[in-house]
Amino acid sequence: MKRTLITPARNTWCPGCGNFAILHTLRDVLLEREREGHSLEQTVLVSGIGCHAKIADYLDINSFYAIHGRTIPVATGIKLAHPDLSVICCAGDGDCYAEGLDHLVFAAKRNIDLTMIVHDNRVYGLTTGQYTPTSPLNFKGRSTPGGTHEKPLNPLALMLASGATMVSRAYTRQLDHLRGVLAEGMAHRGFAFIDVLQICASFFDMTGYYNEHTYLLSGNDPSDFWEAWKIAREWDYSTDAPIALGTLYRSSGEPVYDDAYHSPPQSQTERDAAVRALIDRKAGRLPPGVKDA
Amino acid sequence: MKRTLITPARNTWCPGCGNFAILHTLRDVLLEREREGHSLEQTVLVSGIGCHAKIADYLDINSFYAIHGRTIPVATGIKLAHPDLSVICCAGDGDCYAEGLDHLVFAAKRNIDLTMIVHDNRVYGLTTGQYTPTSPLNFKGRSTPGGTHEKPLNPLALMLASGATMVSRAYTRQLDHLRGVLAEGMAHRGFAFIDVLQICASFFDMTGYYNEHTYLLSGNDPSDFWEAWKIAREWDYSTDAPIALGTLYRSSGEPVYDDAYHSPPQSQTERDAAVRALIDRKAGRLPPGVKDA
Amino acid sequence: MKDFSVLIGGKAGEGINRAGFIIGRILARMGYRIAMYYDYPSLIRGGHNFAIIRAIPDTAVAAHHTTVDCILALDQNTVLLHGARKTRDTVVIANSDAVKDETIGVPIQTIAREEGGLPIMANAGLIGAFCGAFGISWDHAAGVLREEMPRDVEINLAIARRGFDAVPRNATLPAGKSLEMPLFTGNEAIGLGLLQAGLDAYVAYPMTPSSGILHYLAETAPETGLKVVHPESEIAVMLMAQGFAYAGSRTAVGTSGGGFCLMTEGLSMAGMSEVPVVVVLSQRPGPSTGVPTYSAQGDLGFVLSAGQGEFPRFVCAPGTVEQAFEWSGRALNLSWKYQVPSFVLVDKALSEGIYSFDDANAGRIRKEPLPAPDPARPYRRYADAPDGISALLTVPFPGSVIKVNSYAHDEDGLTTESPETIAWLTEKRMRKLPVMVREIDRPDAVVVAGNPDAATAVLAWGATSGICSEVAAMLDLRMVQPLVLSPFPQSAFSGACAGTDRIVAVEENATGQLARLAAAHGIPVDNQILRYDGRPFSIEELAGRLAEVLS
Amino acid sequence: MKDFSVLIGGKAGEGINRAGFIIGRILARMGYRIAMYYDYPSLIRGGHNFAIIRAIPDTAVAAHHTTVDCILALDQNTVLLHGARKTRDTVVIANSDAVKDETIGVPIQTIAREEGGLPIMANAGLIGAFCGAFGISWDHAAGVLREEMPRDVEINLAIARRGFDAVPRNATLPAGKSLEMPLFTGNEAIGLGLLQAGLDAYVAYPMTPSSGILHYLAETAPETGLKVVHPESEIAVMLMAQGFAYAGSRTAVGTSGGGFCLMTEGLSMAGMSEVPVVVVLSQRPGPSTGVPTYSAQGDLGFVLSAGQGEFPRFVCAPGTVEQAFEWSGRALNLSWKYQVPSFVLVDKALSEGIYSFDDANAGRIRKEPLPAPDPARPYRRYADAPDGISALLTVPFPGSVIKVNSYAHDEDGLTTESPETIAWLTEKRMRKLPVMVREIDRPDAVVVAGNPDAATAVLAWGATSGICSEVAAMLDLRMVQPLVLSPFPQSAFSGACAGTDRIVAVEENATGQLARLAAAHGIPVDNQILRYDGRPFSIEELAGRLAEVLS
Ligand SMILES: Cc1ncc(C[n+]2csc(CCOP(=O)(O)OP(=O)(O)O)c2C)c(N)n1
Ligand SMILES: Cc1ncc(C[n+]2csc(CCOP(=O)(O)OP(=O)(O)O)c2C)c(N)n1
Ligand code: SF4
Ligand code: SF4
Ligand SMILES: [Mg+2]
Ligand SMILES: [Mg+2]
Repeated sequence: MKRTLITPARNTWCPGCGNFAILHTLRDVLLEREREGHSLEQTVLVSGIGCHAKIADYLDINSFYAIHGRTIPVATGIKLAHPDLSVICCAGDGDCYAEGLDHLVFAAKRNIDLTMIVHDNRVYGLTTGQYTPTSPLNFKGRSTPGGTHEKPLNPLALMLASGATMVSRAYTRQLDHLRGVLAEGMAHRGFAFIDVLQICASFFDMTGYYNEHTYLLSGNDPSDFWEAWKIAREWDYSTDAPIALGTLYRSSGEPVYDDAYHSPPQSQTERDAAVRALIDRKAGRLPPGVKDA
Repeated sequence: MKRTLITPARNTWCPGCGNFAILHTLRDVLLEREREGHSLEQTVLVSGIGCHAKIADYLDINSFYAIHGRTIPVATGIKLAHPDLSVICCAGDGDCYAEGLDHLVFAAKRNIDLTMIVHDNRVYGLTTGQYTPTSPLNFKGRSTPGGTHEKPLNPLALMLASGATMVSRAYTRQLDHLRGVLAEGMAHRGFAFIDVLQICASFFDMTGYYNEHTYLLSGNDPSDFWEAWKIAREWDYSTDAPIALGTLYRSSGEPVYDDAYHSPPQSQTERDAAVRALIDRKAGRLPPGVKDA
Repeated sequence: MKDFSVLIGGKAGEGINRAGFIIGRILARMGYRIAMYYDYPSLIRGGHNFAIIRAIPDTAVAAHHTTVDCILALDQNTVLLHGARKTRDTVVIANSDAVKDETIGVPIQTIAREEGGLPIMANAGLIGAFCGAFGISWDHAAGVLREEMPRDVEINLAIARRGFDAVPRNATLPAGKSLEMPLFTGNEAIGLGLLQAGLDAYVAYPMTPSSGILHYLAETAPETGLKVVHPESEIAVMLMAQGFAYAGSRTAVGTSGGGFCLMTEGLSMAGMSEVPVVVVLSQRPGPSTGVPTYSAQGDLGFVLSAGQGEFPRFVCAPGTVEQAFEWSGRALNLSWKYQVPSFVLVDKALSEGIYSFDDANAGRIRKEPLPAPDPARPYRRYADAPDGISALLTVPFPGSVIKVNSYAHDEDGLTTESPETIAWLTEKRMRKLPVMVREIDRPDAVVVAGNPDAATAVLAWGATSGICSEVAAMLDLRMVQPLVLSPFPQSAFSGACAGTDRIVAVEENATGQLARLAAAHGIPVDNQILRYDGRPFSIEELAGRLAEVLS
Repeated sequence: MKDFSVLIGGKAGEGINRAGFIIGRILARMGYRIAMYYDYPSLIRGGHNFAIIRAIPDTAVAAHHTTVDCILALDQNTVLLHGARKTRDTVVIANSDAVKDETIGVPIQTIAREEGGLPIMANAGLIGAFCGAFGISWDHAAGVLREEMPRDVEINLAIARRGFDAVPRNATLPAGKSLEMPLFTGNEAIGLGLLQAGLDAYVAYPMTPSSGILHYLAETAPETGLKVVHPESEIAVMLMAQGFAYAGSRTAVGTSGGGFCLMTEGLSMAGMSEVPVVVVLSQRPGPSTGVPTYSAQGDLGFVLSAGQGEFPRFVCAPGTVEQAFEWSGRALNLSWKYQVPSFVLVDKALSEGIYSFDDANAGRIRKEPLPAPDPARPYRRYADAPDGISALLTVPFPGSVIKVNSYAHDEDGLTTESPETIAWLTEKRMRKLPVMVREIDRPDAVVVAGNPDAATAVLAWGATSGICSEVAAMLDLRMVQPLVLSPFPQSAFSGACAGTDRIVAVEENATGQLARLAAAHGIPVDNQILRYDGRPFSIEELAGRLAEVLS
C-alpha cells in the first residue's frame, strides 16, 4: 500500500490557508526523496506551537510536536543524537522570530544540518491576530489596536549575518518554486533557512500584495554573499519593494556542527571499563591519561 | 562634596581586568554629562550577571542588578515607564549574546533609546572560563576542552542586520577612544550598541592580539550602512584580520520606540471616570466611543 | 420561565461568542442576570463553537444546566452534538440554509445575502428569530443590536428583523426588575479591577486564555492612558514589568501556565529584589501545551512554590467577575505595599466566560498610597524594618541613589556574601509573612455560601465555586471558597469550616490541589470530586456527583 | 590523632581547592577517609578562599569541626579570619613572604621563585611543609604530588621538598589500614553514576554549583564517548535533552535554581510528551542570583511542583558521594522506565565538597533494558496500558512512525480536544504513580543512621544528612534521611520514624521544606533547626543547637 503521508487527523486550517501548500509540497518532496532512496523513517519533523505547527498532526512521519518557539533546540538534540537523520523544523514567525529567536541565530551560527521552514504569515494565527516580528510597521492587531511602533525584522538579513549557509524565501502561492526550494533545503548539508511567505486567510491575507510584488530570482549567484545581502535588503518586510523568491545564498565550505557528533555509544562493557578507569585513576591506580578536573 | 560615583563596595575584579577601564571611563563620561547639565538622578544602570555586572555594585548611581541575560527587558521597562531617563545596560557577552540574545535583537529592531555596553571578554568570566558566542572557533574552555566546533557570532553584523541605529566597537586598552564612544552612545537617541573588547586577564587575555590587530576608524561615514556592513565583516571574531574600533554606523532618522510612551499617568479622579465609563458603556449607558473587545 | 437557558452553536468564524454576548445583553437589559459559557476548540475557522447563555431575572447566576430551553443552530453539527440538551419543551431555531429537519427553520444565510450583508451577519437573523420566538419586543432587540453592531447597523437590523418576523412567538420571557447590568468576561473584569486600583502598565505575550486581558487593556488604553506592551517573550514580559515597577509604574503581567514557566526566573528575582509585580495566571489543562482553549485548575501547587529560593507571595483566586474586579485591585495594592509578587490565579472558565457584573456590590479598590521614607536619613532601598518592609522609592528620586539587586545584598542594595547579612536579609523577607497574614486572614478572604450552618461543606476555588454555591444551596450544603490561597488564611478558613463534619472538595484537576493545601493547614478533606477533561460541570452533573459521594 | 583536620586558606587564584584536594589525597593514600569543605566567594582572584580537610583513618567522614589541628596560611587573611578555629595545639604554618608573626613560617613564594616555578606553585611548598610537620614521609608525599602535578613536576617537587625540609616535625600522623580511596566531588560522583548507568549525552549551561558536572563530563568525554553540549541557554538545554531522548540517547541536564526556572516549561513538556529526562539541580541560596558559591536547600518545594499541570516525577536527594553515584544512575533508569522526569536534587555542599568514595560499597547501577512493544501490532507511542506505561521506541525505528506531542493527544500522539481522550490521557499519566511508589517505597529509600532505636530522631536531607548522622551518633539519636522525596516513600519513611516520640528537622532553608513534606505525609516535625546563611554547620554547632532544642 502506498503511503499518502497524510494522517487521519482532521485538518483544521482555515479555507485558503497557505499552510495547505506547505503541507502538500513538503509531502511531495518527501515522497520524491523516498523514491530517490532516502528512507522516510530517517526523517523527523519538529514543530512549534501555532497554526503552522499542526503540520505535525497532519504529516504521517516521525514528529516531535514541541512547544512555542522551541523547534530548533529539539531538532538539534535529535540531530546530535543521530547525525544521519534528516531533521526538518516547521516553525511559525511568532514562534521562531519572537519567542525562540535566540535558537534560530544559534542554529545558523553553528551551521547545524537542519532544514528550517518558517511559515511566515506575519501574524500570530492561532492566538487570533496579534503582530509578529515580521508584521509591517503600524500593523493593527489585537494587542496593538493603534498600530505597532516598531519596524519588522528582516529574517533573511538576520540569517545572513548569523552564518546560515542556505538562505531562501518562498511563497505559498508559488507551489513549484516552493517545492524546489524545500527540496534544495533538504538536500543542503548545513543550516538551510527558508522563510516561506505563507498566506493567512483569516488575519493577514497578503495574496494580492505578494502576487504583485514577488519575483523569482534567476541568474543570481548564491555563492556570492554580497549579492545575497543586497537581495535580502531589497524588501524590509514593511515598505513597498520587489520581493525576491528563491535562494539568495548557499555555501558548502563551512564546518557543519553535527559532524563532531558521530561517535557511537559505548557498550555496557566498554562503559564499565571507562568508569572503572575514571575511579581508579583518582586513587592513583592508573596512569593519569585524562587530566582530572 | 564631590561625588566620586564609586560606592564603598570592595572591588573584586582581577588585577588587570578590562572592567576597570569600563567602570572608570563610564564614571568619567557620567561626570562630564553632569557638568553638561544631565542630572545623574536621571540615569539608571542595568546590569546582567557575570564579572561585568559587578559594575552595578561599584558605580554609585541608580542601578538594577538584574539576572543573567536580561539587562534589556529591564531597561526597556524603565525607559517606557520614564522615557526621560538615560538608561545604560552593562551586559556580558555570555549574558547578552547567549542567554539573552533575543532581547538584544529586539532592542535593535525597536530602536529603543538605550546605551548598550557589552563587556565582550569573549569568555564566561565569573563561571571560570567557558566559551561564549564570541569565542574564536576551537576555543578550549572548561565545557569544551577539545575546542569548540562553531564559529563565533559577529555581533556588529548582527546588530546592523537587526536595526540598531548606532553600532560601535571599542577596546579597554584604548581609554580615550572608549570614552568618546561611550559618550557618543549616551548622546545618541535610539539604540546605541557598543561591543567593548574587554580584556579578561584570567581566562582569555588577548591584550597582545588586540594591540596588534585593532585600528581606530577614521574617515568612515557612519551614515553609510553599506560601508558599516563592510567594516563589520572585516573581522569575524575568529580569523586574523584588522579589527576596527569606532562607530561603524549611526543614523538618526529612524523611529524611536519609546517616543510612543510619553503619556502621563491618569489621576485617581480621571481613572475613576475612565473605569466608570468602561463599565457603563457595557450596559449601554454611554454612547459607544471605544469599541468593546 | 424564571431560569432560562439558550445555546447558540456554529462554526468557528461564524461569530458565536459575539452572538452569545448580544443575546446575553438583550436579556440583561430585560433585568436578567447572565452567565455565558463559551466552548471552542483551538482553531480559527470551522470546527464547532457553542455558547450557553443562562439567564435568571434579578438573581446571580454562574453555571449552566444539562438542558437548555432554546437551541440556536447555525449549522447541522449544533443540532447533532447537542441533542442530549433538549427537553420536550426545548425550542430549536435553525439556519435552514444549512440545517435539515428542524422545528423552526430560518434561511438566515439567504436573508443575509438578500439584505446585502456579509456571511457573518447571518447570526443577526438568528438573534432576531430568537427574540421573535420568545416574545422579546423588536424595539428592545433593535436597541441592543444598534449598540453592539454599529458597523453596517441598518443591514444587520434588516436581517434581524426578517429573522424576528420569520418565527412564531413561542413563549414570552417575563422581564426582571433590575436595571441592566453590564456583561464582562472575567478577563475584562480583571483588567478593570487593575485599572481601578491604579495600574500604570500592562505587559503580556499572548496566551490563551489570558490574552483577553491584553486585548481589552490595549483597546481601552486611549481612554485610560495605560501603557500596554506586547514584547518578544514571557521572559521579557516579566523582566520589563519589573523595570516599569522600579521606575514607578504599577504594572501587571498576564499569561497561562507555559508562559508562566518562563516567568519563574523573573519571579524569583522579584522575590529577592523586592520589586513588586502582579501576575495574572489563567489556567488551562496541562501539562505543557495541553488543551489551550479549555479550563483547568492544575497550577495551584506550582504557583505556590514557583521560583528558586524562598520568598513570600500573595495568591488570590477569584471565582466571579465581581471577585475578579475587587481582588485584582487588591493584588495590586498588596504587591506594592509588601513589595512581594501577587498572583491573580484564575481559569479559562472565568477568564473567557461572560457574566453580569454587579457593579454596585463589587468592591472598588483604589490605589493605596505608600509610606514615605524618613526624609531625615539617607534613603536605603532595603532599610531594615521590624516588619521587613522598607520604604519604597522609585527612580528618579531627587537626592537618592536607588539600587535593587538580585544577589543577596545589604540595606543599600550592594551585593553581600557575609553570612550575617545573608541571614538578616532572609529574615527581613520572612518577617513580612506574619504581617501579610494579619492583613489577609480576615473573614472576607474565605467566602461561605449555600447554607452556612450545614455540617457538610463543599470546598471549591476559582470559577468552580460559582457552580458549587448554586448546587450547595440546592442541596442545603455549605460552600466554602478560599479567595486567598497564600499566605493561607488559616483562621478565616477554619472559621468557614467550623462545625462541618464532612468536606467534599470539588476541583478541576487530577490530584486535588486545594484539598492538599487544606490538609496541610489542618483541615483534611473527606471526599474529592475531580474533573480533568477541560469541561465544566453542569448543575445536574455536579449535584449527581455530590449525591453519589454523600450517599 | 584519630580525627585530624587541616585548613588551608589563601586568595582566589592561589589554587586553594586544588591544594586541599592534594592534601586530601596524601591523607587518603595513608588510609584516611576524607571530607573537604571548600569555601569561596564569587570572584576569580583575591578575596578569601579556604578548604577544611577532615580525615579519619578507615572511617567515613562527612563534616568538619569548629576547630582544626593545622592551619596552612597562604596569606594574612587566613590567619586573621580563622583565629577562632585554633586550639592550643593547632599548628599554624604560614607563607612567611606574606604572613607576619606565625609559629612556623616558610617563605614559599621566595622558594617558588628561586626554583623557577610560577607563583601558583608556592602552594606545593606549603603542602610539603604540612607533610614535614606531620611526619608524612617525603616519598609518600612525592608520590601523590607526581600524580597530581604532572606538569612541571620536578619544579613542584623541588618547591615541596624545600617546604618539607623547612619545618620541624610536630607530630606523626598514624596510617590507617585501608587502601587508598579515590576522592570525588559530589558533582563528579553524579557524573560517574550517570555514566555507569548508560548516559549517552549531557547537556548543560554553566551555573554554579552544578558546572563541575559539565566540566568533568566534558573532560572525560574522550574516554566515555559521551556527547556533551553546552548550548545557548537552559531553555535550549532542556529542549535539546528531549530531542536527544526522542532519538534514543539517555540524556541528563544539570543546573541550579535560576537555570532550572528556565527549564520548567520544557519540564512540563516532558510531563505531557512522556519523553524521559534527568535533571540534576544543585541548590545555592536564593531567591534569584542569591549567593552563588554557597549552599542551601531551598528548592525542594519548587522541584516537587514545577511545571504547569500535573504529572508524576521522581525526585531523589543524595547526601554523600556514594549515594550520589548510585542514585544518579537510578534516576536515569527510573526516568526511562517510567517515562517521567527524574531529579537528582543536591546542594553546593555536596556538589563541590570532596569526599572519599567508598567504591566497594557504592551501588553500581547499570542501564536497565526497556520492554519492547508487541511486534504483532502497529506501534503506538502512547498505547494504553494498565500501569500507564507505553512501550518506548525511539527514532529511527523501521516500520514505525513515532509521534510525540506537547498537546493532549491520543494513543498515536495526535492532538486531541475530546473530553474522553483528555481524561484518559490524564489518568494514564496518573496511573504510573502507584507503580512508581511500589518501586521506590522500599527501605533503602530512607536511610536510618545514628542509633536506630532512639526515640528522638534528627530528620535531614541532602548533604546535611552527613553531619546529622555523625552528630546523631554522638548524641545517641536516630538520624532519618529520605533519599527519595517524590513519590514520597510513605511506608519506608513511616518505618524509619517508627517508635520516635520527637523529630527534629535540620535544614538549610528558612521555612522547613522537608518538615512540611513530612507533615503532609502524616509525620509532623516537633522542632526545626534551620540555617540560611549559606554556611554549613560544624559538628559542635549542630550538636549545640540540638542540645538546645532537646533540653
Ligand atoms: C510560552 C508560550 N507562550 C504563548 C503561547 C501561546 N501561543 C500559541 S500559538 C502562538 C502564536 C503563534 O504564532 P506563530 O508562531 O506566528 O504561528 P501561526 O499560528 O501564525 O502559524 C502563541 C503566542 C504558547 N503556546 N506558549
Ligand atoms: C539563568 C542563569 N544561568 C547561568 C548562570 C550562571 N552564570 C553566572 S555568570 C555567567 C557567565 C557570565 O559570562 P559573561 O556574561 O560573559 O560575563 P563575564 O563574567 O564574562 O563578565 C553564568 C553562566 C546564571 N546566573 N543564571
Ligand atoms: S488563522 Fe491563518 S494561519 Fe491559521 S489556519 Fe487560519 S488562515 Fe491559516
Ligand atoms: S575573570 Fe576575567 S572578566 Fe572576570 S574579573 Fe577576572 S579578569 Fe575580569
Ligand atoms: Mg504566524
Ligand atoms: Mg564574558
